[in-house]
Amino acid sequence: MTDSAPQPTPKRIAALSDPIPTQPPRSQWLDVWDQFKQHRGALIGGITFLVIILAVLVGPAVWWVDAQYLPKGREFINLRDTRPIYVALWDNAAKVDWAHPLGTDNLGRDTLARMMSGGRVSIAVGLTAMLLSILLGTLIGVVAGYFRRMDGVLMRLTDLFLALPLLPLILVASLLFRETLSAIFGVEGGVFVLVVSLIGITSWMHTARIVRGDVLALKEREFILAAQSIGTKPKYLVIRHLLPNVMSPIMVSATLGIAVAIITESALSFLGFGFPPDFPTWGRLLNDSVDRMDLYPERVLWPGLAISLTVLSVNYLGDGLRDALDPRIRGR
Amino acid sequence: MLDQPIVDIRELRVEFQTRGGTVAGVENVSFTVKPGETVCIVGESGSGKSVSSLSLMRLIEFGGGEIAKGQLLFNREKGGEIDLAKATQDQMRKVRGNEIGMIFQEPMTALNPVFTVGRQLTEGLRVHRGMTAAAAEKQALELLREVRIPEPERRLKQYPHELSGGMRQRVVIAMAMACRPRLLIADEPTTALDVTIQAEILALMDRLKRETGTAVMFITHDMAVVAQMADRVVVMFRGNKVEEGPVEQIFNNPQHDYTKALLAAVPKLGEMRGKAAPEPMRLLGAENQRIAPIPGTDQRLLTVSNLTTRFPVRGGFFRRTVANVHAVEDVSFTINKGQTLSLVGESGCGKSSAGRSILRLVEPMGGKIDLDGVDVMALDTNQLREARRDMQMIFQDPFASLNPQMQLMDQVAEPLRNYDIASGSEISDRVANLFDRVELPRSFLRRYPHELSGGQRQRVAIARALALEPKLIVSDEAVSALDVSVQAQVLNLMMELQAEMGLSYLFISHDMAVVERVSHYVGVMYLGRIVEIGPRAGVFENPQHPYTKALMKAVPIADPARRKSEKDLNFKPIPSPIHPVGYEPAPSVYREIEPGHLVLTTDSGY
Amino acid sequence: MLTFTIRRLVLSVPTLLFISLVIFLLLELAPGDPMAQVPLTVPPDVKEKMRQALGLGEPIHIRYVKWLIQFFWIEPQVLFDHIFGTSFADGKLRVISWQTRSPVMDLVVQRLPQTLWVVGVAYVLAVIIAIPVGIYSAYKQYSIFDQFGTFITMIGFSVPPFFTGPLMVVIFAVNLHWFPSIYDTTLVVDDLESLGKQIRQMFLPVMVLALQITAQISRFMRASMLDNFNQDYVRTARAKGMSEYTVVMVHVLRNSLIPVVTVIALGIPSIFGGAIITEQVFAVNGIGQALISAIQANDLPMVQTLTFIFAVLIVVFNLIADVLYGVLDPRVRYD
Amino acid sequence: ERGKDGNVSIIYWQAPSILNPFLSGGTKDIEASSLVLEPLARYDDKGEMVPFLAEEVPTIANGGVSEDLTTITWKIKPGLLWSDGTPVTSADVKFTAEYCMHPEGGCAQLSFFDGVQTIDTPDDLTVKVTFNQPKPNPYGPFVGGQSPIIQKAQFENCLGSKAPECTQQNFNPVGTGPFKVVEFKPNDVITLEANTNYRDPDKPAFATVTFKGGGDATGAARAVFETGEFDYAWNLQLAPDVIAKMEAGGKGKAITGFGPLVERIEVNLTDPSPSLDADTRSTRKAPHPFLSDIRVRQALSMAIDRELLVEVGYGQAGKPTCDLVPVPDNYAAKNDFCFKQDIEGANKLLDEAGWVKGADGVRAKDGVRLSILYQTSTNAVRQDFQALIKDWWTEIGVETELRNVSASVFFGGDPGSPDTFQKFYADVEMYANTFNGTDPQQYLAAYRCGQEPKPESQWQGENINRFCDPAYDALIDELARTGDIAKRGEIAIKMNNMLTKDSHTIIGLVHRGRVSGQSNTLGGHVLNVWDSELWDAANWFRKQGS
Ligand SMILES: Nc1ncnc2c1ncn2[C@@H]1O[C@H](COP(=O)(O)OP(=O)(O)OP(=O)(O)O)[C@@H](O)[C@H]1O
Ligand SMILES: Nc1ncnc2c1ncn2[C@@H]1O[C@H](COP(=O)(O)OP(=O)(O)OP(=O)(O)O)[C@@H](O)[C@H]1O
Ligand SMILES: [Mg+2]
Ligand SMILES: [Mg+2]
Repeated sequence: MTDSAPQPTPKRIAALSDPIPTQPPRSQWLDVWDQFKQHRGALIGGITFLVIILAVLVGPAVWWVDAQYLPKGREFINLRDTRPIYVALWDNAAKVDWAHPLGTDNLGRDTLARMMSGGRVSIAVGLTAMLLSILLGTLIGVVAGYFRRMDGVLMRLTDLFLALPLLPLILVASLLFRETLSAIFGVEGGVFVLVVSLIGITSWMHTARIVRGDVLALKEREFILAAQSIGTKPKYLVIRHLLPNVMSPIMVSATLGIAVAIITESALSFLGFGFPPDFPTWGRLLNDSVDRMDLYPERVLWPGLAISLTVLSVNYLGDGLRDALDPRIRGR
Repeated sequence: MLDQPIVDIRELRVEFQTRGGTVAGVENVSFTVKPGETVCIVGESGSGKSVSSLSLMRLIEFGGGEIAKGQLLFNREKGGEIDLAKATQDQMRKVRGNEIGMIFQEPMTALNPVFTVGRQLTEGLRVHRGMTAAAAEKQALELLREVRIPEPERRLKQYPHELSGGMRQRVVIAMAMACRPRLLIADEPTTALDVTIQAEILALMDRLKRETGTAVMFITHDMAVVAQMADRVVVMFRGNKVEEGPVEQIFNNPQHDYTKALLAAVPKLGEMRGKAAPEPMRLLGAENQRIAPIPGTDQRLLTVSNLTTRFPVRGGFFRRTVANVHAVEDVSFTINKGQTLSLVGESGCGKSSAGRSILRLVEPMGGKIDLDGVDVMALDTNQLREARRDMQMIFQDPFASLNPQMQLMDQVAEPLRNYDIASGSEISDRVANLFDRVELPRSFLRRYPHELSGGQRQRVAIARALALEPKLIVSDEAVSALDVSVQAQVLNLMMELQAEMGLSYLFISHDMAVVERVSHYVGVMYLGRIVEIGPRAGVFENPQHPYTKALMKAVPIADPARRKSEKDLNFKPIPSPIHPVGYEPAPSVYREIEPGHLVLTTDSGY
Repeated sequence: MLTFTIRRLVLSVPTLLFISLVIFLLLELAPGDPMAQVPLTVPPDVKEKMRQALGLGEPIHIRYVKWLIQFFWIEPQVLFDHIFGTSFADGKLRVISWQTRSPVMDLVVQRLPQTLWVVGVAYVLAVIIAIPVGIYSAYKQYSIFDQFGTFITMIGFSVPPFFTGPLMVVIFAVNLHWFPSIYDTTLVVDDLESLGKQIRQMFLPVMVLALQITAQISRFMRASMLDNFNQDYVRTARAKGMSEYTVVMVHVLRNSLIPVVTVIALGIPSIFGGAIITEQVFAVNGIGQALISAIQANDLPMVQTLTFIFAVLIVVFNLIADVLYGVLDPRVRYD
Repeated sequence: ERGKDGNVSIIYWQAPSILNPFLSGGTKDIEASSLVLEPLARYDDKGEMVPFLAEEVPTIANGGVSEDLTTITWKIKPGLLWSDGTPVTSADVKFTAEYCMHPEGGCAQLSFFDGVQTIDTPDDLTVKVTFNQPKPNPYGPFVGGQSPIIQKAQFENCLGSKAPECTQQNFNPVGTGPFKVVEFKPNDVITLEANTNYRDPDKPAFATVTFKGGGDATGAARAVFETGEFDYAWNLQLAPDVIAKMEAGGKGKAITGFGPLVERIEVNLTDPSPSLDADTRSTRKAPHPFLSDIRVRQALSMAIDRELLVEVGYGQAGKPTCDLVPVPDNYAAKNDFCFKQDIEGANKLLDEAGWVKGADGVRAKDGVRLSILYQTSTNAVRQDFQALIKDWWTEIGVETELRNVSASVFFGGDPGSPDTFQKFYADVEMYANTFNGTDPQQYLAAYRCGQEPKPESQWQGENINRFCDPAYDALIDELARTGDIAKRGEIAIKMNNMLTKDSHTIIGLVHRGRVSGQSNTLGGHVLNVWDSELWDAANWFRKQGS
């Protein structure tokens, strides 16, 4: 209602006419986007994240070196432990090779290629685990908030999951499900499903709590009552009225969830649980290189930076989304 | 000296930087306030009333505003005139609270929830008067007495949430008056309050003003309050002052179109005297208005008997029900087809609960509800859903009762979809027709609620309720949150629909003037019971129950000639509706004064 | 309030029992065996005897009940004995760790100081830094300070400790020799010099942890302050002529701290739980490290007890956070 | 002079959790306790036996061992004192045996007391051990770091099921070694001080020892080589380039020694296919579909470049090997048939055997594809090996799937877990194994037919490959009967070859040495791979001028 130009209507005098919005109808998502654009950090974060995703998705098509390729014979000795080319800037004696811009690891595998295929896994894990955790969290939060009777039980369940230790859980789950899963999804697919589900089911609690709180508050809003009085069935009440209105905390949880999942997967790899050894992920690349950190700092730095940058950009994205989705802030 | 104004606002312009560019909250406003005078500033929502007052306090900066132009000359007690628009924040701190006091609209949120009343009261005294804690406390006590708060000693140690709305507003007033400011700014101090409390607060302010000689700048959109309080009136419209003058002149001889329209839109208590049936208001500028009484029929549509709704209060270790909130207690009434029954009463007396109980949105404990032959209480979930096609509800807050995330079209179409009444293009046709019906442009179909003004939203809500072509609409304070002018339009709309479609309304409101305008029958509620019910004329012209009488007395009338005086008011504090489990209240017994006009004889607590 | 607290406490007993059962079953199901660390040169039949000696021969429900009794009945007696010099627990079998054959609780008591020192100091430090930073960023929203603070806190969120940890070790311990790379638990702080040593050896892990925690709390603080700056009572306070300092540091702060304090309380269990990765990286012999090594050694009684204590802390501090909320916010009264 | 050199600090990245070697099989615990507890005799760095508490090592020659090999008689040095000042007597020795042999005690070193029938103590300084059958190698009990002597007075009430309750004793055993425990923080740090009652008045040179545990090998190496915070670091399983780089730090150097530890690939001779039911899978009921073909096994071995493996994984601390028993000389076959990688030969061999490459490059015969699941424990070097070997095997048309399992699961014998090395639900697996002391008899005897892990034995058993050859079993029995050292060597070499060269059941990869880190200022230490590394702690001293 920013415009104040009185609208001349034939029927009513100017003073009493309602101001009619002059702008074309716009969905509130456009508003959100407008506000989002204001947040420079979020914009940069969003773009960075997109670039990273593109790099790991499209990168291998451009940089078609096989991440698993091992040089043969004598070449092996020549090619292993190549430094990134930029090292040549300050160290003439350094072993560098334009064919391996980021160098190779101690077995001669191309670091750039490994970074890209590792990133694909890490980000895929982040995204899917986040989806799972959001799904679970929303479901449990909505049920707990909407159906009073379930509230106590579900909140205690949340306590339980908060208390469960992740590592033994991973061990148990891989004991129980690994063979079945790898029969269904293949070896790597099986581990992927396993890791993703575990991260997912151990990280939904936060979302659930927030969603529950919001649903409790929403339940008191009049439009829910109105929806009931126009005969909306509970199913649609939840889908049409509750869910869209808890989207903003969910979206924020989602961005944080990606970050948490990427870090958790990396931490698991770091502690030696997770994917098979020849299946690079950023966490594993980092973990495997910590030993040689002072010899080949780039092997720690690049995956470390990749993880941090991804998480950082996603966090900024979440920050901006929170501002953009909060009608109080957006209104300003 | 006396003629010299305390404040002289000259060509004030206040701007806000928003995403959509610079917005002027106030475009060009000038007026003065003289010592000992009450200047009322009126205008519709968003006209810049608050912005003007906040600029005067230089608080506007904290809200993102900026005084772009103009002078705010303030006559200081010592040291002559100062232009507040150019004063430093340091200087302002000495003025604020000390020389200018301010009262805000929302008593619920204006106090800091985590500090005691005493602490918040003494703060200003200690800063501005340099008092010791003990002295300030004594002074605070004195202030509380002045604003007539019962048991002031105890209040000092209480937290804001432990006080009722009226008491809180008194605390806010006491705080504003603490340092004996020369100017008191009151920004809609009574809008959020009940009539009875409003009357008391208005009387209190009037007395304080008289006793201390403080000048008052009183902001409101309620013309009745203006008539009650003002010496002079400033009318604002979309950021500009459009008219200014002594109160009688404004009411009797308004010059500007807007002022005229505004006054025409204000329902005045007593206006309907002698008219048999309600009729739409004559609004300025609306041509070819059909002003015809709406008689309705004598056919019964809804019969409610002995309706009782209680909310359990759980407590103790096992969270058993330890008490009940007796929200609705043995209430009976009937509504005829095409007629309106209004329920009036103070906040918390159970009006909404009664309305919701009829739709079984809250589950009543007992009683019978018969809607056109359907025993609503006996229905199961599915049947109830079917039955709700015949009764719909409109809610108070147009901002809260629409889903902010759905297009208007979908919101209005939702009931149609829910009951499979229409499908495909038929839906959009019907929705478009409904929009026509509530006089909304069809271009709004694809818009979202936040793009609309309050009145427009309320029309959407009405359209949604109409979609199912119900027989009964429960309107729970449907117009209370709207500006007077908008309120009048919505009221007229509702009445026109009633005339055309033969709708029945259960009209819930706390505004006596509005109720008088729209009702065929009126029920007065107090503490869960109807204490008096009957034809409008009977209840308004011949009130019998002491509570009804007190209520009538408290209502300010939009006519400066009919001001109320403080001694007319005598309200008792409302007793708690919470009773321990096992408490069985006596049944409601009524005395019939004239045909259909019943007065409660059971002790209602008043 | 009291009823509320007692009620929640009583309700938490079945919850905790259930949690303990779930943990027990989980660990029971987990693959792995306490014999994994015994060299391959020890023949299988000897290993089998060793397993029997650990009590692994007994059926699972008996072991669970035994653990319950030991944890809930005997260990409290030991504590009681320890405090009052009585001897109720004499000769009763306590929860014994398989790795060390000593009571788990003794190990916990031995480990706790390091964890409390490192994680606790990091936490306290983080809180002390985070709150002013949060206040100031909120007060000067979108200022350079706020932007910079946001950036730093985002870094704190985003850079995992398993990256910063080794990085710091290499930079500060290996290359610069400023700090030791290994935490010395035998150091007794009794004079200035040893205090200096203690500070030096705590510095890196505390830094890594504090960065993370500061990030979280200051974000919270900022958001909470921003929420409150928009409240009406702030305007009231200003209208009274209060100085900006009073407005921010008294009126707004007090309100903003309510949710933050509960968040801080909710984070306390993690102090006792230790920071697994940080302790691992910096070789701080704390609880977190005990947990991970117990997991690796399949020391079930130890893992069970540690995770359960952690669960208790989570449940208790959940409750404490709720109660705190009620205490700090006069509007909230539980009954 | 005792105590003149102040403090020495030792770091074991695996932290000791108990100081009673009988209750823990863990090397870390045994080594830590060897600072305090001593056996009657030890192996020295050359694998030869030297007396410690005993006056001399009993042999047939000096009459200490009976001609029929059924008794051995030890003489304790006179005048020995426990660190609490009481004298060491034969009763303590006898008690030690009782302690370990108690049926409920769960003694980890029980195998050292195999066959012990009675122990007599004719006098305070004489112990006579009688075996229930002739023992060609009677130096099991009371010899080496694993079976030291504990004090009777201290452990008297800790027999059997009471053993774990004696926390104080287990954490602070009274011993005869150069140091005694001041404080023991399990899994963390031990502080020790010189034993004032130690038999040599001039030793040890260090007054105190700080024995730190925990962290990882990298951190431990760094602390010795680069920061100089520690004097000695044990078992630095790190890649050679890492160690070399750290050594450049200049504070210390790596020392290596070669025991009988061999990193090998074990071939599963039975079928681990998940489609089989639990009773059949990986048991002798189902022979392996293609690994039972010796030519496939041989080809797998031929494709491996062991020298490269050594270079990538161990450097100075490893040598290529084809054998199961690489040392001591007397027992070592010293095969070299596998040293040269021969991909071509391997391909040819497989071609001859009828395994033909399919379109995907994987060989198959009669619908059986050469597709291998290759598992090992989680460990950086092993994962590098896996990657390399997978690559080589791909070149000979063998498809490989890699799996690494957390060591705590892999080496734990949990019959419920599918991932233990005993269960062997994989086609090949890689790990290292060794034997105690200098005699491989027991080690070789493990491959007896029927001793494989199987459901009936709760998957316990040492014949991991499910090897079964009556000729081999006969050799086992013969070895057990033979006393003559040269003869024993011959038999052992024959057995070694049956498992490696002749059948390629065990594919030796690397003979691994032990790498430890020693500060440049630490003197007097000789790395000993046959016993505890800290065996000579009494001789350690701080080098002057540093
Ligand atoms: N913080 C702000 N940012 C942007 N615009 C503002 C802000 N505050 C007020 N405005 C604009 O200033 C105009 C005047 O607002 P103001 O609050 O003075 O209205 P009002 O007359 O007090 O209305 P009400 O009766 O609803 O209180 C409005 O059009 C509003 O859009
Ligand atoms: N869901 C509920 N649970 C418990 N108590 C309730 C509930 N709804 C209403 N009440 C109580 O019932 C009484 C009547 O409430 P109701 O909302 O019907 O009053 P009202 O007349 O509509 O007031 P207002 O004018 O403020 O809307 C009040 O004391 C209120 O606190
Ligand atoms: Mg206003
Ligand atoms: Mg109401």
